[in-house]
Amino acid sequence: MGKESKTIWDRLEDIPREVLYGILIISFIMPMLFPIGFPVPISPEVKRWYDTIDKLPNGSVIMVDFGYSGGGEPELGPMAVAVYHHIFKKGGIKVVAMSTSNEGTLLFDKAMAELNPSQYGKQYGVDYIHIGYITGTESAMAAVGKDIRATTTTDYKGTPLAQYSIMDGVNEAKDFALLICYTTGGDQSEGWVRQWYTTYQTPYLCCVLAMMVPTMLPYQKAGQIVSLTSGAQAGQMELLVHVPARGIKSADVITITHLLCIALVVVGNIAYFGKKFSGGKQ
Amino acid sequence: MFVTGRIFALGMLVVIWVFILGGMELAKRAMPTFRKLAGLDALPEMVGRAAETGKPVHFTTGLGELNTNMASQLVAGLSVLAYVSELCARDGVRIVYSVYQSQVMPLATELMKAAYTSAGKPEEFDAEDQVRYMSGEQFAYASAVQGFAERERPAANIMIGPFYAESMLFAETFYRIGSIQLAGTARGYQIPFFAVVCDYLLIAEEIYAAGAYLSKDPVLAGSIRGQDVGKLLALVMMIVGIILTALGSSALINLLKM
Amino acid sequence: MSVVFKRTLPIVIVFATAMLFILEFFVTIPGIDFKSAATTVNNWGIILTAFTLAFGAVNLFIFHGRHISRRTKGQWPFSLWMLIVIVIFIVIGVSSGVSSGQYTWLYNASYFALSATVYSSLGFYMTSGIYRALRAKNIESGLLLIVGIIALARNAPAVASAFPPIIPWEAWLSAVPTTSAQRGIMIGAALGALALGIRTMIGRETGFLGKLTEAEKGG
Amino acid sequence: MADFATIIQIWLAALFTIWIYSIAFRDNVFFKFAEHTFVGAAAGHSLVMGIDNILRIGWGNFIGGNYIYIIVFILGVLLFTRYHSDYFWVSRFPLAVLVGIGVGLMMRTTITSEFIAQIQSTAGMKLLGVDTWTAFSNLVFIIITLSVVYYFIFTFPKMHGGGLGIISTIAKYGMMAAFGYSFANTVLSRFNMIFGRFDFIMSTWLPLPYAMIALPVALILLIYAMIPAERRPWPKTQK
Repeated sequence: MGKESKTIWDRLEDIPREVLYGILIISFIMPMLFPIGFPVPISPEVKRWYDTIDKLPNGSVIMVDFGYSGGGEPELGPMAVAVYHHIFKKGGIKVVAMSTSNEGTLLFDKAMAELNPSQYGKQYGVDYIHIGYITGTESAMAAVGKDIRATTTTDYKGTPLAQYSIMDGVNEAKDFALLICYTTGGDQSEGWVRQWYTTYQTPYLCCVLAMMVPTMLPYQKAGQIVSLTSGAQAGQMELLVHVPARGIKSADVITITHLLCIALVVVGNIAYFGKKFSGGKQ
Repeated sequence: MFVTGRIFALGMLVVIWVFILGGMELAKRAMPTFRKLAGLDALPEMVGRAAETGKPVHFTTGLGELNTNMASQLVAGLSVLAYVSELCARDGVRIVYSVYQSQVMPLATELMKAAYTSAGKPEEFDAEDQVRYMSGEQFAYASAVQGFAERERPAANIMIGPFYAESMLFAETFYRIGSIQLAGTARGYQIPFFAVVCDYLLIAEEIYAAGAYLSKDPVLAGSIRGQDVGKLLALVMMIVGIILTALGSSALINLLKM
Repeated sequence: MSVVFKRTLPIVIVFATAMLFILEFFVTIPGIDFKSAATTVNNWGIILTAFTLAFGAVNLFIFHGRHISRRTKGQWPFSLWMLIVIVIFIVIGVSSGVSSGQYTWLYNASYFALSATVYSSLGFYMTSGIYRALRAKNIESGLLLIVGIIALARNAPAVASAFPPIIPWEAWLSAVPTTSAQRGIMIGAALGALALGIRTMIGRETGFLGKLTEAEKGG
Repeated sequence: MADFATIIQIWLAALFTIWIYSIAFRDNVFFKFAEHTFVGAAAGHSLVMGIDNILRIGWGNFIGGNYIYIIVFILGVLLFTRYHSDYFWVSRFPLAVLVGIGVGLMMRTTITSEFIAQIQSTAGMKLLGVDTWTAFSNLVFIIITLSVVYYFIFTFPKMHGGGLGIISTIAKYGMMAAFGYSFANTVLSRFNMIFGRFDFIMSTWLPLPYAMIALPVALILLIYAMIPAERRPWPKTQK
């Protein structure tokens, strides 16, 4: 087949990737320059997550795993922040955090800077704490579940846990009313089901990258996860908590770029079938 | 003595243990027969196409190391490599294996050499050219493979093993240059990309079956036989449970909760 | 030393350690304190894993050290820079501590920005994959395409607001075909994982032993 | 106004972002530099976090009176014998402990969470006594789950012969639908990540002084770096 025999369908199918990437970049930038403010509907999983936290009795202690890596921060960070807003607004809940990802403590600092807990009068060591990154993923979950102090005696900054009032009477998985995990890794999201839900029946809220949701769905269906959300739903959580931030900001961009994808699929298939029916074999 | 709520699980664990060990013991006496795997059946055709066009076949086993829990996928990939090498040797097609793990190089060289020998053409095997160490870092490896694809435009691309984020990159690049592709991985997050882009697919556990079938290793084949019996048991339990639930009984569910 | 010591003993250790955790979970035997034994071994595991986190850096030093000493064309300056980056991280991380301002600065300036960008760059390849490969060639790929398009449309917040029926459609696709197929795969994979565990415990899966000598292979 | 250190940090992060994205178009020296920084940073960070754990948790336990931890430190050091050509086998002992923990923790719970709990949940699905739509959905669910499990039975070839092949076909349709759903979700994830980087560039970096000038300069340099050396107008290469 020489170049001259190229049909319009061939040309359409062979659009250079640089052109496709260029269109993609433009569809990212345009809505950022000219925000539209598309509405965002709330899905049932996010509502269920919100309600689970809302119904926690006063004085509950919850465990939060900052199990994501920097690569997933744009998606999971906004969700983590929005949920902390909710917890602190509601009040009366103590939040113990740990990390099964080695970037977790740094991302925790980032989230706290964005959140500013002092606006709710919350104090580190009294209302919330981070007991550090613990290696071993599932071993770490199992060890902390059995006995926190046998695993680590300090928080992430190296200060002894004994100096923090929040840790009084908090020793093992049974002391936690709820487990929340934000993660970019299947080892983490599935590990918590195995090491905490299966072993201690701790109610579990799980927030993963959207791409991981499908593989986690069977756990939710079997009741092992109370609510499974993706970080991409952070905008919905921000709306429920009334603290619009990064999550909601992405709604316009996500809409436009997804419409672009749908258009690409349609055009691609028109080219494919056009070629097929115009006797593409030549 | 036994922890309540975990009794059935312990029993099940013992039963599966027996299935797996039993499967291995039986496989030592007679290899189990395998069902057809559509992906494997496509291989002779893919190699044939490469022979017609005179272009090479590219093979990769993805990332993962031999001493981690990804080893079994890597081993499955290597078994397929040995088989494809034999097909290529027979049809006079050049096959190039892109290596990520330096520890795999001697093993792969040995396998491919044996394949060429059994096809009766040991002299046609050129290890330097056909077993290429690309890089031990994910994205450097990915860009090296991409570079190879664009330079040599292989007629066929076969990817079997533990794949990570580079899966989409490979699938897209080889699709663009017109290679016919077979892909298989047991890493759930990557299967969808392969399903979208590649012509033939080995889904999840199918790669282990392919590896065991081609390598004729009784430990692996017997283990798969044991797992199959486990799957049959799961099917029976689900069907009985559904019928009992429909009849208004939760006998099986209560048993499972024991 | 003998094959028994080098090859069999590690497998015995694997078996005994795994068995300790299995027994601790399933049975209680009066007089035997499985829990505290398991807790101790578990915490040992955490420290040992912490040691393994250095493997990546050591491997890079060995591999790229070779490039540097051989002055591999087009590669060795990059190799040298890579090792310098590792050293910078170690020096700042160990001297100031990982929760210090200096380390946070370093992390945010390099690793955080880089890893976030590297993984997002795949979005570009996906776009071109979508355009070129997502075709309704047969029933299978047609199904994939239809479900994919509905999910794509639902994931765009404004589409879901403008056309609300898509919300229950997508919810059904997620709750029924996706969950059920994933569950089928999960049950199979669970058996695969258990079989792998059993093979490891009885010494039929020896990848973790690293390279085997000829005598050891005979076993 | 941000302090000087923060400004440098933002500039570095922004340049790294642009350099990494350039690979989507063509390989070039800036990408190579950023990539090597990435690999080095990942290895360095992981090592540093390992040291943090050894000091904070291991050493903390040791000086807290848990003297048995000295054994762990010795075992930990022995892990590095894997790099020695004669004594590599010594590292097998500590590694065996790690493998044993992993296998034990996995096996004892996988049997429940990924096998029995999934069977239990499927077995409890109601086909009678619910509304028609739920019954239909449950039926579809059950058919797909059962047929996918069936699909992965390999060593009984007769189970897939003749008319029984329909079961595998159904399984494949179910899985393809699931993969379509997963694919769409992956697009969402990756685009969210791209949004994160673009947002950083546009709302954090570009408002800084000189950034608007630096952006086109960086892009021109990148395009230049993508041109193969022999075709560059300047500098002229010898070969």
